[in-house]
Formats: sequence, structure tokens, C-alpha cells
Amino acid sequence: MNSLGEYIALIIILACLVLSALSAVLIRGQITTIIVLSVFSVLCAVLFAMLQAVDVAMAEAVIGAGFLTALFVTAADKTRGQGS
Amino acid sequence: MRLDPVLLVVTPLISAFLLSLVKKLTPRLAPSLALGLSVFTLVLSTLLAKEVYINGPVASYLGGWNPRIGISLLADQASVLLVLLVSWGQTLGLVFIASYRGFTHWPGKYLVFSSIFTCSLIGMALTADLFNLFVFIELSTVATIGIMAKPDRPLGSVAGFVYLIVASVSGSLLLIGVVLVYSATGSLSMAVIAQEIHALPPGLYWGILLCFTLSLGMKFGLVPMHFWQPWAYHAAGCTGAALLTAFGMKAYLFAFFRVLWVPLQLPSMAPVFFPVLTLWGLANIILGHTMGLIQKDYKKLLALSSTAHGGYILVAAGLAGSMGTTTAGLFALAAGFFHMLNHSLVKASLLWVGRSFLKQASSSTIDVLKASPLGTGIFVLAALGIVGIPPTGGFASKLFIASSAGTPAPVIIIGLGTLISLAYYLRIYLILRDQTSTPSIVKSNGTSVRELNSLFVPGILAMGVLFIGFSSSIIMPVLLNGAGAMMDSGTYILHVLGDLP
Amino acid sequence: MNPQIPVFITAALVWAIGIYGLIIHRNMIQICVSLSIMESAVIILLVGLAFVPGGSAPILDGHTGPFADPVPHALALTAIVIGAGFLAIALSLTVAMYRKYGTADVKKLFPWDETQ
Amino acid sequence: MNQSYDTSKKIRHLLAGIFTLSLGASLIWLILEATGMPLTPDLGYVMNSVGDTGSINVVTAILMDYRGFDTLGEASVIFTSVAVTAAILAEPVFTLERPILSIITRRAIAYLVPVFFMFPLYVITHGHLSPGGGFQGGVSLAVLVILTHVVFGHNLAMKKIPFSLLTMGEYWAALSFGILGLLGIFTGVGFLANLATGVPRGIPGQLLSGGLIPVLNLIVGIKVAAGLSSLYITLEGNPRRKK
Repeated sequence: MNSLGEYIALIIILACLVLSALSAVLIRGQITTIIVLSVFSVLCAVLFAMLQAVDVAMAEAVIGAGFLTALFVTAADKTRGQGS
Repeated sequence: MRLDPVLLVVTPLISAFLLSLVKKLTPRLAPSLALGLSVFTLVLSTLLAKEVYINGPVASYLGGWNPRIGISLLADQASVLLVLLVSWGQTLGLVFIASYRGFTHWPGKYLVFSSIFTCSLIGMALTADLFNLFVFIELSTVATIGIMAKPDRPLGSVAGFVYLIVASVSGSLLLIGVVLVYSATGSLSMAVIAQEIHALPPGLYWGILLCFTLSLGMKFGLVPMHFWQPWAYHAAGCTGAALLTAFGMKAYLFAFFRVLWVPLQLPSMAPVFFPVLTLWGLANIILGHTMGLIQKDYKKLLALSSTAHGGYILVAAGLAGSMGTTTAGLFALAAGFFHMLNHSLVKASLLWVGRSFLKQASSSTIDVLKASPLGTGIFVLAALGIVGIPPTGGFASKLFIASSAGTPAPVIIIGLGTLISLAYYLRIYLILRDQTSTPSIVKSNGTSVRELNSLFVPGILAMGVLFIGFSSSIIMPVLLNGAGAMMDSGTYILHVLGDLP
Repeated sequence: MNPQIPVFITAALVWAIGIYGLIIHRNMIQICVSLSIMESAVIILLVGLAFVPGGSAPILDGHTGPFADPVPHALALTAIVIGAGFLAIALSLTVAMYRKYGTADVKKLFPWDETQ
Repeated sequence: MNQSYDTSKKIRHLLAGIFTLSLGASLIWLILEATGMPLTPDLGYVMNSVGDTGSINVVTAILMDYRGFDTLGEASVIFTSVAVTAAILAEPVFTLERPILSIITRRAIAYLVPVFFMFPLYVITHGHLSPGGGFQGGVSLAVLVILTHVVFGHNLAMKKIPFSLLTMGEYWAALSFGILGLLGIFTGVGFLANLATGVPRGIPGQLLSGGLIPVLNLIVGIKVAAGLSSLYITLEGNPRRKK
């Protein structure tokens, strides 16, 4: 976090983070929501890597973007049908 | 070498791992093994209590690290009481199930979940580290859902889901509180925080206090956040619900008091919060009892009654805090502990005897409950204990709490609550008396004998209520000791930080 | 330029968004999504706290100079894993309930809200 | 009727928005207040961790040694959630094979799978040297198990990685974590003690260093991998609702 460029990149990531969180909550379709959530997790991981937390970034990447997305997609697949 | 308190946490945890393995390999062995391990935990906790009461508090430094950088546990006169209570609860729960199911094969994973639950409650009582407290609370949440949600109970998963949401919000608030404390004081050890917290600005302090109060309040059913309890107990089934209310709620309350007195240093930082706590407890009493009055479901009624009784304990703590470390203050907190003990015995007894009513009526609606004469007798004894009729422990505990209130308002509300609860327990009694089941006990086919056996443990517990009512003069000095240890944060800090360089 | 303050503001906003989602949603999958967002917010907060201007990640392979505070990182890892466990249970409860009742709408499952 | 319901819903959402925004604002204020405290929370972890534990990665040193008890607790949370999931949902069954990828893709991935497995194994075994550790590696392994399910179909994946193997692996790993912790009790140091029990430290920076930390990383890795993949299998193997 030395240069102005990095700072601006950070601010952009933070803005995207808030936007993706907001759209994950507000969007209606289930699969879309889940994909936006995994984008949110990836952004989180990038943010953590920028903020000197490589271990946490790795964990967030594999858990948030990998494992939980798989679980969410499975659950959404199982609850798709006549009900909503 | 002194007994290491960590063994009390590790034994149930390792037994949970062991039990899931044994259940996979030789399922028939699992119940007896579980009972043996829980009796072992009970023996350990008795030894620890003896050790603590003879030679003073025992600290445990995990990994041998200095408590400033590692995790430490402390067993003092207050926490061993809870450890004893919880390990008795675990053992009695297993005995209760064995009394109607025998020792052959138990379906489900109750053994594993109850072991993990016990481990987390004991951990919450012993830990001297805020983040570790968070971990144990989350562990207890997961175990609670395990006890609650069973595939054969239709609404179990709905209740489990709602409980999960409440617990997640609660956990998030708790974590935020812990993080704020860490960033303000630079430590996670309760003892170190207690020394550093005086430098905090009032706004931040109140924010942290609010985080902890709301978070733990959601867990033990502080009034606006108690809505999940009736559903949870309804879903959990009588055996599990007794674990949740009789022992789980006590552990959350205990952790709450510990957090207030030791790391947050409430008596010196914000003594004005204690009267608020008293008022909140009174609100709990009123609301819990009145909602119980109109409730039509046995288990939900008992859950609301638990909300009310959590209120009594809160009132006692609030009174104790506002009076400080005086004789009267110690007496008030000891009265709260006495009420905890009494409520544990009574609630476990009511829920477990209720199991036979519910089984015979195959419904949990109050109007159709059926009871055998012996069951009715146990119910009456336990109900006397919870309402607070003279020879029982409930009378003594309510009397102690009311007598430590200086003003008449709490006394009036406690009396009012007693009247309301008398009304609804009387209603249940009348229904039970009219709908006495045909004396199935005489028949000697397997099921009725088992029903008769299942009254054994609640019967013992109900007798225990009578017993503690008579022997309150023996029990109170011990509880006064515990209350002293709870309120004296200086000794706590000394014992956690003092032994190491 | 210290990036901590924007990170904290983001964390608080994301937390608020998660709570908002918990309040407004009735679909259980969407509630789980909101839960996940709410849990991430605390992680962001923890990582922001650990940040040290001009420092580096707490891995001592020849670096010198300031390092980020490693304790919040450890706490964050623990919290992430616990959150994952919670979400897995929430999702399996959702699936179990859908199988039983054919809906993932909490409101339809819940008898306590008599108005609807 | 419908109109008024929509309006009330809008009002409710607006109120919820105002409420949560005020919550967020107070949280910001609290954080700024807390970080504004004049204090250096340096407890000497960075200074002493190599000497104390032999681990170069300080986060791993804290997770597996200084605060190893929390890690045990968190591993138990995963253990319990796997058990809860298994109790809620039935035993997984895969009768209907879902459409799997084309033969070329499968062949290509079959050659790549050993390469894929390198990464988690590296992460787990080098937890004390480089970023990562038991958790990250374990979750990556679980994701690989999910990958095999998605690519090769459930029946083949279940044949290659049987469910009972995962369950047993998890139970044994959990049990060995607890028993390894007891080692510290027997030597009189304290539960989950590492170097103080007399385990050789090794030379910091090498693969075999840090006393018990690599062992714990391995155990946690196996446990998390087995637990999370059996979570996925239980969820995926749950039969769809019949119409």
C-alpha cells in the first residue's frame, strides 16, 4: 500500500464489494444470486491479499468461492421446482 | 499434581469422537460406553470441585503458554458449580433414555450431540479467553441444532433453521464485540482485558456492552429475543429440550455474568446497567408467565416458563450487581445460583415426566394429556417446586431473591409471576387428574413397564427439589462461596495471570 | 494513505446489507446468501484491523520491517470455517424442508405469523 | 388489496433499510472509536514465534500452537455440522446418473487430476512455511472431490472415493487430534503443547520443522477434507422431491 495507484485500486475493489453484496441481496433469481455471491467472495479474497492477509485470502478463495458455491448450487438445484 | 481443568472439556469432546467411531463399528456398545464416559466426566468434575473448594482455583494454560498470548482456563468456585451441574445433566439424560430404551441400540446421533453439547457448556463455564468463549458458543449452537432437528419430527427443521438464523446473528454480534475489545485493549484474555478496559471511552464501552448483552441475550432468551425458544423446545422433544433449558440456558447465563463481571468490569465501569438488568429480568418474568398462561402446548408452555425463570436469575444478578460485594450482594447472587439449581432440577423433571404424558396422549396439546397416577404425583411435586410452594427449593430461592430486593416493586412482580404460574400449573394438574390413563402399569407388557421405568429419573429429580428445599442452609454457604468468586474479579485476574512470570 | 478507514466503512456497510437481506427475504436460499454476506463482513473487519501501513504478510521468510498483526488473521480463519459449517447446516435444512413441504419460503412454513 | 399489500411491503423494506443503515453507521463509529485507542497490540507473536514454535508462518503458529485449542473447537464445529447434516438428511444414494461431461473432457481431466492434487498436498505440508495450512489445503481437497463427482459422475466417484472412507477418515482424524493434545498433558506441560513436550523443533524453514505443527496440519487437512466432502455428498445424494 505504497502508491496512489494501489490505493485507488483498493477503493475500486471496495466499491465493487459493496455493489456485489447489494446485488446479491436484491437480485431475485436464485442462481444469479449465488453467482454474484461467489463473485463477492473472490473480491473479498483479492481484498484480503492486498491487505497483507494471504492466509485468509486463500481460505476465503477456497471456501467462499469454491466450496460454498458448490453447496449453494446443489441446494438451489434440490429446491427448484413448483414451489418458489 | 493438581487436576487440569482442561480434562473436563476434552473428555466429553474425545468421547464424542470415540462414540461416533464406535457407533459406526459396533453400535450395540455405544450407549454403555457413553454412559461410562459421562460418569467418568462426572467423577472428574467432582474431583475438580473438591480440589477447588479445598485448595482454591485451578488455572490451566493450554500449550503451556503465558495467558497473555495463549488460551487459559480457570476453574474457580463459581465455574465448578456449573461444571458439576452440566455433567450431572449429561449423565442423568443418558440414564433417562436408557430407562425407557435399554442399552441395546439407540437410533440417531443423540449420544454424539449430547457429548459435544456438554463439552461446549463446560468450556463456556471454564474458559478465560473471549474468543475461545465465542468458539464454544458456536459449538453449542451446532450441537443444539443436532439435538433439535430430527428427520422424524416435521417442524424440527423449521425450528432449527430459525434457531440457526438467530444464532448466526448472535454469533456475528458476539464476534464484533470480541473484535472491538481486541482492537481497543490488544488482548483476548479476560483477565488482561479486565485490567485494560478502564481506559475505554464511555461510548465505545456501551457499544461493546450492548453487543455482548444482545448476543448472549438471544441465546438465553432475553425478552424480545426469546421468540425462538418455544419452537425450539417444541421441536427438540422432551429429552433434548430438558438439556437445552435445564443446562444450556444456565451456561449461557453464567457466561453472560462472567463477561459482565470480569472482562467488562461492569461494577466499576457502568454500575447503572445493573438496575437496567433487574428491570429487564422483571419484564422477562411478566412476559414469560403471561405468554405461558395462554399457551396450549405443553412443551411451549414450559419454554415460556423458562424465559420467565431466566428473568428471576437476571433479577438476582442485577440486584447483586447494584449492591456490590457486600453481604447482601453476595446473598442475592447466591440466591440466583440457588434458583438456577432449582430450575434445572424442576425443568428437567417436568420435561422428562412430560414425555410419558405426551407419549400416552400422542400429542403435546395440554387439553388431551394423559397421565398415570405416579406421573401425576411427580408432576405435582415438580410443579410445587417451580411455583414455589413452601417446603420446596423453589420457595426458598424465590424468597431469597425477593428478600434481597430493597424496593417493593420486584417483590410484587415476583409474587405476581408466582400467582400466574400457579394458575397454569393448576390448570395442567386438573386436566391430568381428570384424564388419568387406564392403569397400564398393571399390564406387564414391555411398553408399559418401560413407561414406568421412564418415571424413575424425573421422580428422583422431583425428590431433589424437596431435598434442596429442606437443606438450603447447607447449600447456601457453598453458593455464597461461588457468588463471591464470581463477583471478585481481582482474585480471578490474580489466579489467571499470577501463577506465571 | 491509510486504507483502513475505507475498509472499515465497507465492512460496516456489507454487514448492514447482510442484516437487511436477513430481514427482507423469505426464501431460505436467499436467507443463506445474506447470512454468508453478514459473516464475510466481520472477516473484512478483522483483516482491516490487522493491516499495518507499509508492512507485509506475517510470514518470516527473510523479510524485515513491520508485519501485519497475525492474531486477527487467525481469528478470521477460525470464523470463516465456523461460518462455513453454519451455512452447510442451513443449506441442508433448506433441502430437507423443501423435500418435506415443497417450498423454501419460510413464511409459508411458519405458523407464527397469523396475519399472512 | 394487492396494491395495499405491495405498499406495506415497500414500507417494511424501507424501515428495514433505515434500521440496518443506522446499525451500520453505529458500527462504523464503534470501530473508529476502538481503533483510535492509543495502543500497540504487539504481543510478541512475530518476534518470538520462530523461537517458540519453529514455524515461519506466524498465522499457522497461532492457529496450531498458541491458540490450538480454538482450532480444536473449530474442527469440532465442522465435525458436528457434518454429523448434523447426516442426521437431517438420509444416507446418500445415487440412483439417477446426471449428465456427465463428454469423453474428451473426462480424459483430459483424468490426466490433470494428479496435478490438481499436488496443490492441496503442498499447501497442507508447507503450512508452517508458506501461506496456507490444514484448513485451506483440506478445503481444496474437498473441492477436488466435488470436481470428481461433477466430471466423472457420481457412481464412478463414489466407487473411487467411497463414502465410508471419508466418514472413517474424519472420525479417526478427529480422534487423533484429541489424543495428540493429550500428549502435552502426560508430559505435564498442558493440553496441546508443542515444543515443550520435547518434540524436536527442526531447523526453521525446512519441511520437517515446527515440532507437532506439520502433524496437526496434516490431521486438520484430512479431517476438513473428509468432513466437507462428505457434507457435499450427503447434500447431493439427497433424493429430489417426488412430484
